Amino acid sequence: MRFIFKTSYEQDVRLAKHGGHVFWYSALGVFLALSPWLLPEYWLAQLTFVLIYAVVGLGLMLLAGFTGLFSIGHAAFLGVGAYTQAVLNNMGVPFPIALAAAGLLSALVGVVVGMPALRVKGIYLGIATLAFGFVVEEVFARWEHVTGGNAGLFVNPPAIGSWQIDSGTGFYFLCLVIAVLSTLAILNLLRSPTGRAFVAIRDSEISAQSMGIHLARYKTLSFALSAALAGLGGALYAHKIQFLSPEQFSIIQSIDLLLMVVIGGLGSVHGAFLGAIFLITMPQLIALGKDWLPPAIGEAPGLQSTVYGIVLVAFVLFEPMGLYGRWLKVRTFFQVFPFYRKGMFKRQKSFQKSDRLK
Amino acid sequence: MSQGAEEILVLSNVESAYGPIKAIRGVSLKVRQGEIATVLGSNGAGKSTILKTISGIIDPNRGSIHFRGENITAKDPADVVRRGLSHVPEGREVFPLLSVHDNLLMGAYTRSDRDAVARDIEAAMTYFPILRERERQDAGLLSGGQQQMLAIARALVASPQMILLDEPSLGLSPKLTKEIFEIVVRINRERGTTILLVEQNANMALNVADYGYVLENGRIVMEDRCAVLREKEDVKEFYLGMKEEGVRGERRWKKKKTWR
Amino acid sequence: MSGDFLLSAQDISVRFGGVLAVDRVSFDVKRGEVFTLIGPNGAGKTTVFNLISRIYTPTSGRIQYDGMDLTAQPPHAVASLGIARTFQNIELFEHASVLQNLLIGRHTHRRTNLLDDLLFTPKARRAALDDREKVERVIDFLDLQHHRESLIAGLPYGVRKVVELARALCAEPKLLLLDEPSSGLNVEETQDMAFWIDDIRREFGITVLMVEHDMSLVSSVSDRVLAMNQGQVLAMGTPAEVQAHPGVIEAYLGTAEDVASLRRPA
Amino acid sequence: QTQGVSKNEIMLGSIQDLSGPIAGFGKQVRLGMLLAVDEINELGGVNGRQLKLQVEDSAYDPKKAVLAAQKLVNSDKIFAMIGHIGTAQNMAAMPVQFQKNVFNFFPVTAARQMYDPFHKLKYAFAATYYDQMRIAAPKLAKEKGAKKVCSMYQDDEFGLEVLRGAEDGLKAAGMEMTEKTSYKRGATDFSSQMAKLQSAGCDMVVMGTIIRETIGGIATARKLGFSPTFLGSSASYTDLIHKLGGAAMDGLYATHTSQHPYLDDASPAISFWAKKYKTKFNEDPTVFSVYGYNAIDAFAKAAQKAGPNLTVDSFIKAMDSMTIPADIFGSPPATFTATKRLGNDTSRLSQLQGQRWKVVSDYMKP
Amino acid sequence: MQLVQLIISGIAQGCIYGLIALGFVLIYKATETVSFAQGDLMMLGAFCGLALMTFLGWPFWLAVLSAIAAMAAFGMLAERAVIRPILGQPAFSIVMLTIGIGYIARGLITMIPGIGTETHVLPVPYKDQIWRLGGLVFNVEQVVVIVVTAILCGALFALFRYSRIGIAMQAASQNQLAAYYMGIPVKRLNGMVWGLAAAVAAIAGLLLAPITFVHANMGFIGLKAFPAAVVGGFGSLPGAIVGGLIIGIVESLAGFYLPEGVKDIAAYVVVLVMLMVRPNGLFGESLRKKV
Ligand SMILES: Nc1ncnc2c1ncn2[C@@H]1O[C@H](COP(=O)(O)OP(=O)(O)OP(=O)(O)O)[C@@H](O)[C@H]1O
Ligand SMILES: Nc1ncnc2c1ncn2[C@@H]1O[C@H](COP(=O)(O)OP(=O)(O)OP(=O)(O)O)[C@@H](O)[C@H]1O
Ligand SMILES: [Mg+2]
Ligand SMILES: [Mg+2]
Repeated sequence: MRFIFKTSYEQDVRLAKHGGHVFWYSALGVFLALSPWLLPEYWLAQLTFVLIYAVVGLGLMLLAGFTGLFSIGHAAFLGVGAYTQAVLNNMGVPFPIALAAAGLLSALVGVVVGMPALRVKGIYLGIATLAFGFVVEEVFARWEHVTGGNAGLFVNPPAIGSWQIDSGTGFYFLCLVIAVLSTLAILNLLRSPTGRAFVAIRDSEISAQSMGIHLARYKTLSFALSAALAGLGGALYAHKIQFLSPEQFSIIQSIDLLLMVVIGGLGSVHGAFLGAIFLITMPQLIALGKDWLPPAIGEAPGLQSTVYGIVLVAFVLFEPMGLYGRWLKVRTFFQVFPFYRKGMFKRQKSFQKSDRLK
Repeated sequence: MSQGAEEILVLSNVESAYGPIKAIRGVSLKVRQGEIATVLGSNGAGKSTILKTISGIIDPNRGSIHFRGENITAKDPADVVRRGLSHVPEGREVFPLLSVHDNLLMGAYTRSDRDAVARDIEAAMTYFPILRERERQDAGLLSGGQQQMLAIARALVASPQMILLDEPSLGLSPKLTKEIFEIVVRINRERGTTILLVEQNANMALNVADYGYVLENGRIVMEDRCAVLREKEDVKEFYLGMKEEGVRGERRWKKKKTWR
Repeated sequence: MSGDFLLSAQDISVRFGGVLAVDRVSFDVKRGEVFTLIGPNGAGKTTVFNLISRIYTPTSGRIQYDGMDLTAQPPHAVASLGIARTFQNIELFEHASVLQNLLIGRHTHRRTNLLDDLLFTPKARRAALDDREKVERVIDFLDLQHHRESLIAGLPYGVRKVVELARALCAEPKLLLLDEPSSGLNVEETQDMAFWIDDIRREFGITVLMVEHDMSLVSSVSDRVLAMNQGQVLAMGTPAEVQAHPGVIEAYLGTAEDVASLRRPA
Repeated sequence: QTQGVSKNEIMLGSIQDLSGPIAGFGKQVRLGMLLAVDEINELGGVNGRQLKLQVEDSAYDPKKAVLAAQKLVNSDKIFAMIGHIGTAQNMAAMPVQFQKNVFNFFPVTAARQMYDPFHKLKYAFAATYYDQMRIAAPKLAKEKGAKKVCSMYQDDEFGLEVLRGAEDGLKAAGMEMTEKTSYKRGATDFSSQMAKLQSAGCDMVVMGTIIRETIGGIATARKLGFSPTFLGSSASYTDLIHKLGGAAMDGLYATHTSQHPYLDDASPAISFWAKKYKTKFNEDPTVFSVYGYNAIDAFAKAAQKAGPNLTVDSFIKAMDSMTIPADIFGSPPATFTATKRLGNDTSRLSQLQGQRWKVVSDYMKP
Repeated sequence: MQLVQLIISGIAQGCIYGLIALGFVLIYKATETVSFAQGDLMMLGAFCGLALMTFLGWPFWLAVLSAIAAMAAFGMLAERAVIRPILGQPAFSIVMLTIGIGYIARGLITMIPGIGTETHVLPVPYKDQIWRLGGLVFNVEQVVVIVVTAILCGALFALFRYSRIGIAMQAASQNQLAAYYMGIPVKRLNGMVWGLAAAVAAIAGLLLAPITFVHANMGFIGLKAFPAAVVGGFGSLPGAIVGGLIIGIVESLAGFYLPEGVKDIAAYVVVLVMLMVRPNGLFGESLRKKV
């Protein structure tokens, strides 16, 4: 059990609350920095994907987890970022500029989508974003001379001047840097007035308003930031996948993104990363597990979606706080060892209340 | 009050917790058929928790609850209501998007006799005429006090054996507060409904109730007939606000920085 | 407008469908006073608060605040003009801790921009520490030290009331609107509340507009009282005057028979 | 040491849609490939090496296809990707493969990109939709004396290829596309599309459609009393059309190369093969099973020819110098060179007659 | 004439959207969650009917009724197994659950060897029949959809407006805690709601099957029904039908008169426009919390 003696307000503002934090996050940092030499190529590629999705997840976490606005069309922002990056990059624009443009353009689109969000809530917002997602997908398909339409678009490796980042390792570090910076930005946000305003809006709009929070402005801002992160993620995604086609940014992708933050644990920054790990490794785990099943089941078509569904349902049932919730329990177990009691995390009965009035 | 009356509600050694936080610790209390009992206690003492545990909203970790001789420990709330135990919760809890009438109808959900229900709804509206005026309005749009009236009326139409009242006077005007207690007493006398009352207005509560319990930090520290409790110095000081000037003046300066 | 008045409502009315919730009500609140609204349930008191905090727009009439037309302001601007409020039914941020709630209360005083926040520049750090200090002062004032880190969802009703008051105080308002500050509090706590309101007015110089049903609290802290009934003004004056007003007794206080009349034969 | 080739094994990979919208086809391709793999392995493999096939599921999602390709290429270390289904999925997976010198062999899609920007690792077998329509559309139009040729196509790359092929073919024959209308994949209502074509007075409609849309479109037209000549691509050359659409589908033309393997086919070879398949998997084979079977078969032939020292280069050398002979399913002979990577660009026409596909033309030359 | 014919087919298609939207609205009204599994339940219903009619050879009516009953039972069972344990958690968890259930339903159906990956025809007696009236063509399959949709909508409307159980369902969705206090058997009602929703889905599936065939992915049409529900005002049963009709007709006309591609996104454009103009839809009530 750890007791922290606080002696100044400064401590509450710091990101690392105690030595343990410093130690473990440094260890993680070292591992990540050495991964290219520790992990086989295949797993490094997966790790890169995880980082990319984590960036997108951070954005969605900000929107859904902290501001309480659920977007079922988030793949659209991912797509805007990806296509912007691809088009600019293929035109020879240096990578950092293209990346910034991808983030900015997505943010701009986010603002546009944020508009209806100012007036609608809950399910209406969900459907608005869903509809928006479909429209954007259609634009990708129709705007052929820019996006290549349904034929798709190849993406050249990222380059700054004549320096091409085409090795897996180089690109991995690129993603790592961006993921770390995004995480820091989100953490900073959460310990400052902007982030608190988001949380306020999530919990009670009327009350937030009476605290002087401009609902429209902050909701739009949340959309913009979230979209910007999705755009950055999209830009990296474009390079990683090297080929873009409109159906990659369909409702399925949007739902995957949503699942990612929910399974990761809504309302926690860790959740974005854990969710990304889940999203990327799950299909691989299913593919691996297939070999242990009798062929009649293991080789049956539809297995993947069945297992995926079962895992999802199991998560919601047994771990509504997501992977992060599970992690907290495990951590507590070790921290208070041997005093962990079974009822410690026992769920009290809880009761649903109308979301329509907020 | 008849001394040997049958005990309708018996809590023995009940302990409830919210996660790791224990809210009540080993509470035992009895309510006799036809009496009004009250639980006093300061903020956070666990009064509401006792009522919630009785009606099954939270499950106790330990102890048992018997209502009319049957064990209702950790039963489904709907089941408890069906046995004739109604609960007027703290904080109104109306159905915001249903009309006032439908709210009352839901109060009588456990009853199947349509005509009797209609009659009781009429009667409830006579207690609170404003409800008749707003019969078709969404309950969520009523003023705070009006919602409180609705919440009480809703429990009345259930025509229960026993009512748990959690701060019924919350947000009501002085006049209505008095009326509410009159109604409570009337119901108790006329219908013989047993009542367990939790109320911040201790003066009122001790006046209308027969028997009282004093709860502190989740434990019952005192219990007696209300007539006796009213005269105790502690009760006078802490719950009825009858203190000497000196004590009050001191309280003002008791705050000191507890730096963590 | 006279400079003494911080707030003045002129002939405000608001209608919801068939209900005339507020009907041509006028009143002025002087700087530094405690002004109380009383009235039976459904009289329109909370609606007056909602008009001031711009949740509703009056059907007719104007509200002047500090020399400007409040009705022309958007809802979110009200707070930055120095008006903070509490709610009758408690509207806290349920999934946040007390400390976070109070920090959100400081929103109108934010000095950093988005970039500062994202990068957590030294300026943002200073602002954060500064806010924290102000918040701690309120915590000390209202004795909330023990609940600093608790989640709102687990607090008893009475503590929540105090937290809501604290949140409003964190905004360092000029005008504080309190909707039934003592409901759900026991006698002792109500007395605390009375002292607090007194201090808020005296020490912080905040003007208080309050809705309250507990007459002991009303008479001990208010300078003036306005009684409403069915949306209209019934009486106005000192607490004693209003309490003696027959209309008020009739509609609101009830006859003065002793509660002991309810006492049951032993 | 070449990736995927060991002393007694050749590691092959494939990505199929096993849980997405065309899981039916994906499954059939897979079974066709398995049949071929087993046959070859039973006969001693390829130069003494057994074939090993690893199949992954893409659920028809390009992102999953990339993940699957990464697994196959970098983790399972395959020598070649065979019969990968879906255009976008192939496009997304190919860069991953080519980085590691892994072939994209006989993908199950008739898109031009499967061979078009040349890459030494690309080998495609199927006449493209574009070519199918470029040749068949004008030919059928002339034959039927159609004045107004129109098109209904799926709003994606597949549908557009059909449309483009038909348009270019018509133009070359001095004709023009009168009217065209599209729908989105998964659409179920084609009434406004058919109304549009009907009011334009079309007497032949080129269908850039797959299965349900082909049936839905034609059924809608029939109900509206609109009966032009319908021409589909090899995407609508499947037994499902008549199984699901019934008699209303009779008269539909479609282009194709391999024939549908009916169990009671007139050709004893096909019938024998079909029965063998059915015995093994307890399912009727379809033309997709044939695609899978042929892909493995062709690979084995080339690998055999490449000799015991199987490397990327030796395989290319073998492929580029051999002719894959015509097979029992009526596929034409295929040849490849160092620059030509499409085995054959001709197709033939079948028509639905009495709820069964009948070949009605030989391989067509423009 | 052309226009009338187009409107007729628009109405028919709109009724299909409306029918599925009814399922969404039903669930929403009674539990305040959005069921993403509705389309997949529909698919299951259709497969169920198919199994009874084709594989077991039951007569049409018997098969239809049994399929509906079976799906209702399935809905209750699913509620019991996966939704009830987390009853009371934020609505969003349940939305996620429905997505999971959708995946499982689709996956399991696909896993049935030889059947799951195929497309099937549901042999209804009125298959491919048409009525001609003047120059207009009425598709009997579609007429059946229109009639059943109207009846179902009326019945559900009456349930929620007049019956005690219907009101209790809404009560439980607005304030579950209070519903418990009133003695409303929230859990049982919840089970009934999901059973009812599954039955409605089954009806939709069976009606739709002759038009779209039966296959594992037929549920995706549900995505078009969301806009229908929103345009009508989520939470309003007549709104679902009207919303469906609007979208059906707009699509039909857009497909004929407007450039290519518009038809496919017409539904979404309509919904976006609607959200700009009337954020709560045509019949949705504008709600604000009173403080
Ligand atoms: N949902 C909850 N989660 C965690 N703790 C809770 C929760 N509800 C109540 N508690 C804790 O349980 C204790 C008892 O609360 P309870 O609401 O029963 O008090 P009360 O006596 O009714 O107070 P009040 O007079 O304010 O209504 C309190 O200390 C409170 O902090
Ligand atoms: N948004 C609204 N829509 C319809 N009616 C409303 C609305 N807001 C308030 N009312 C009505 O206006 C009247 C005044 O309500 P208000 O909340 O101001 O009362 P109040 O004086 O605060 O009463 P209480 O002491 O019970 O809180 C009530 O009858 C209420 O039903
Ligand atoms: Mg309480
Ligand atoms: Mg009020």
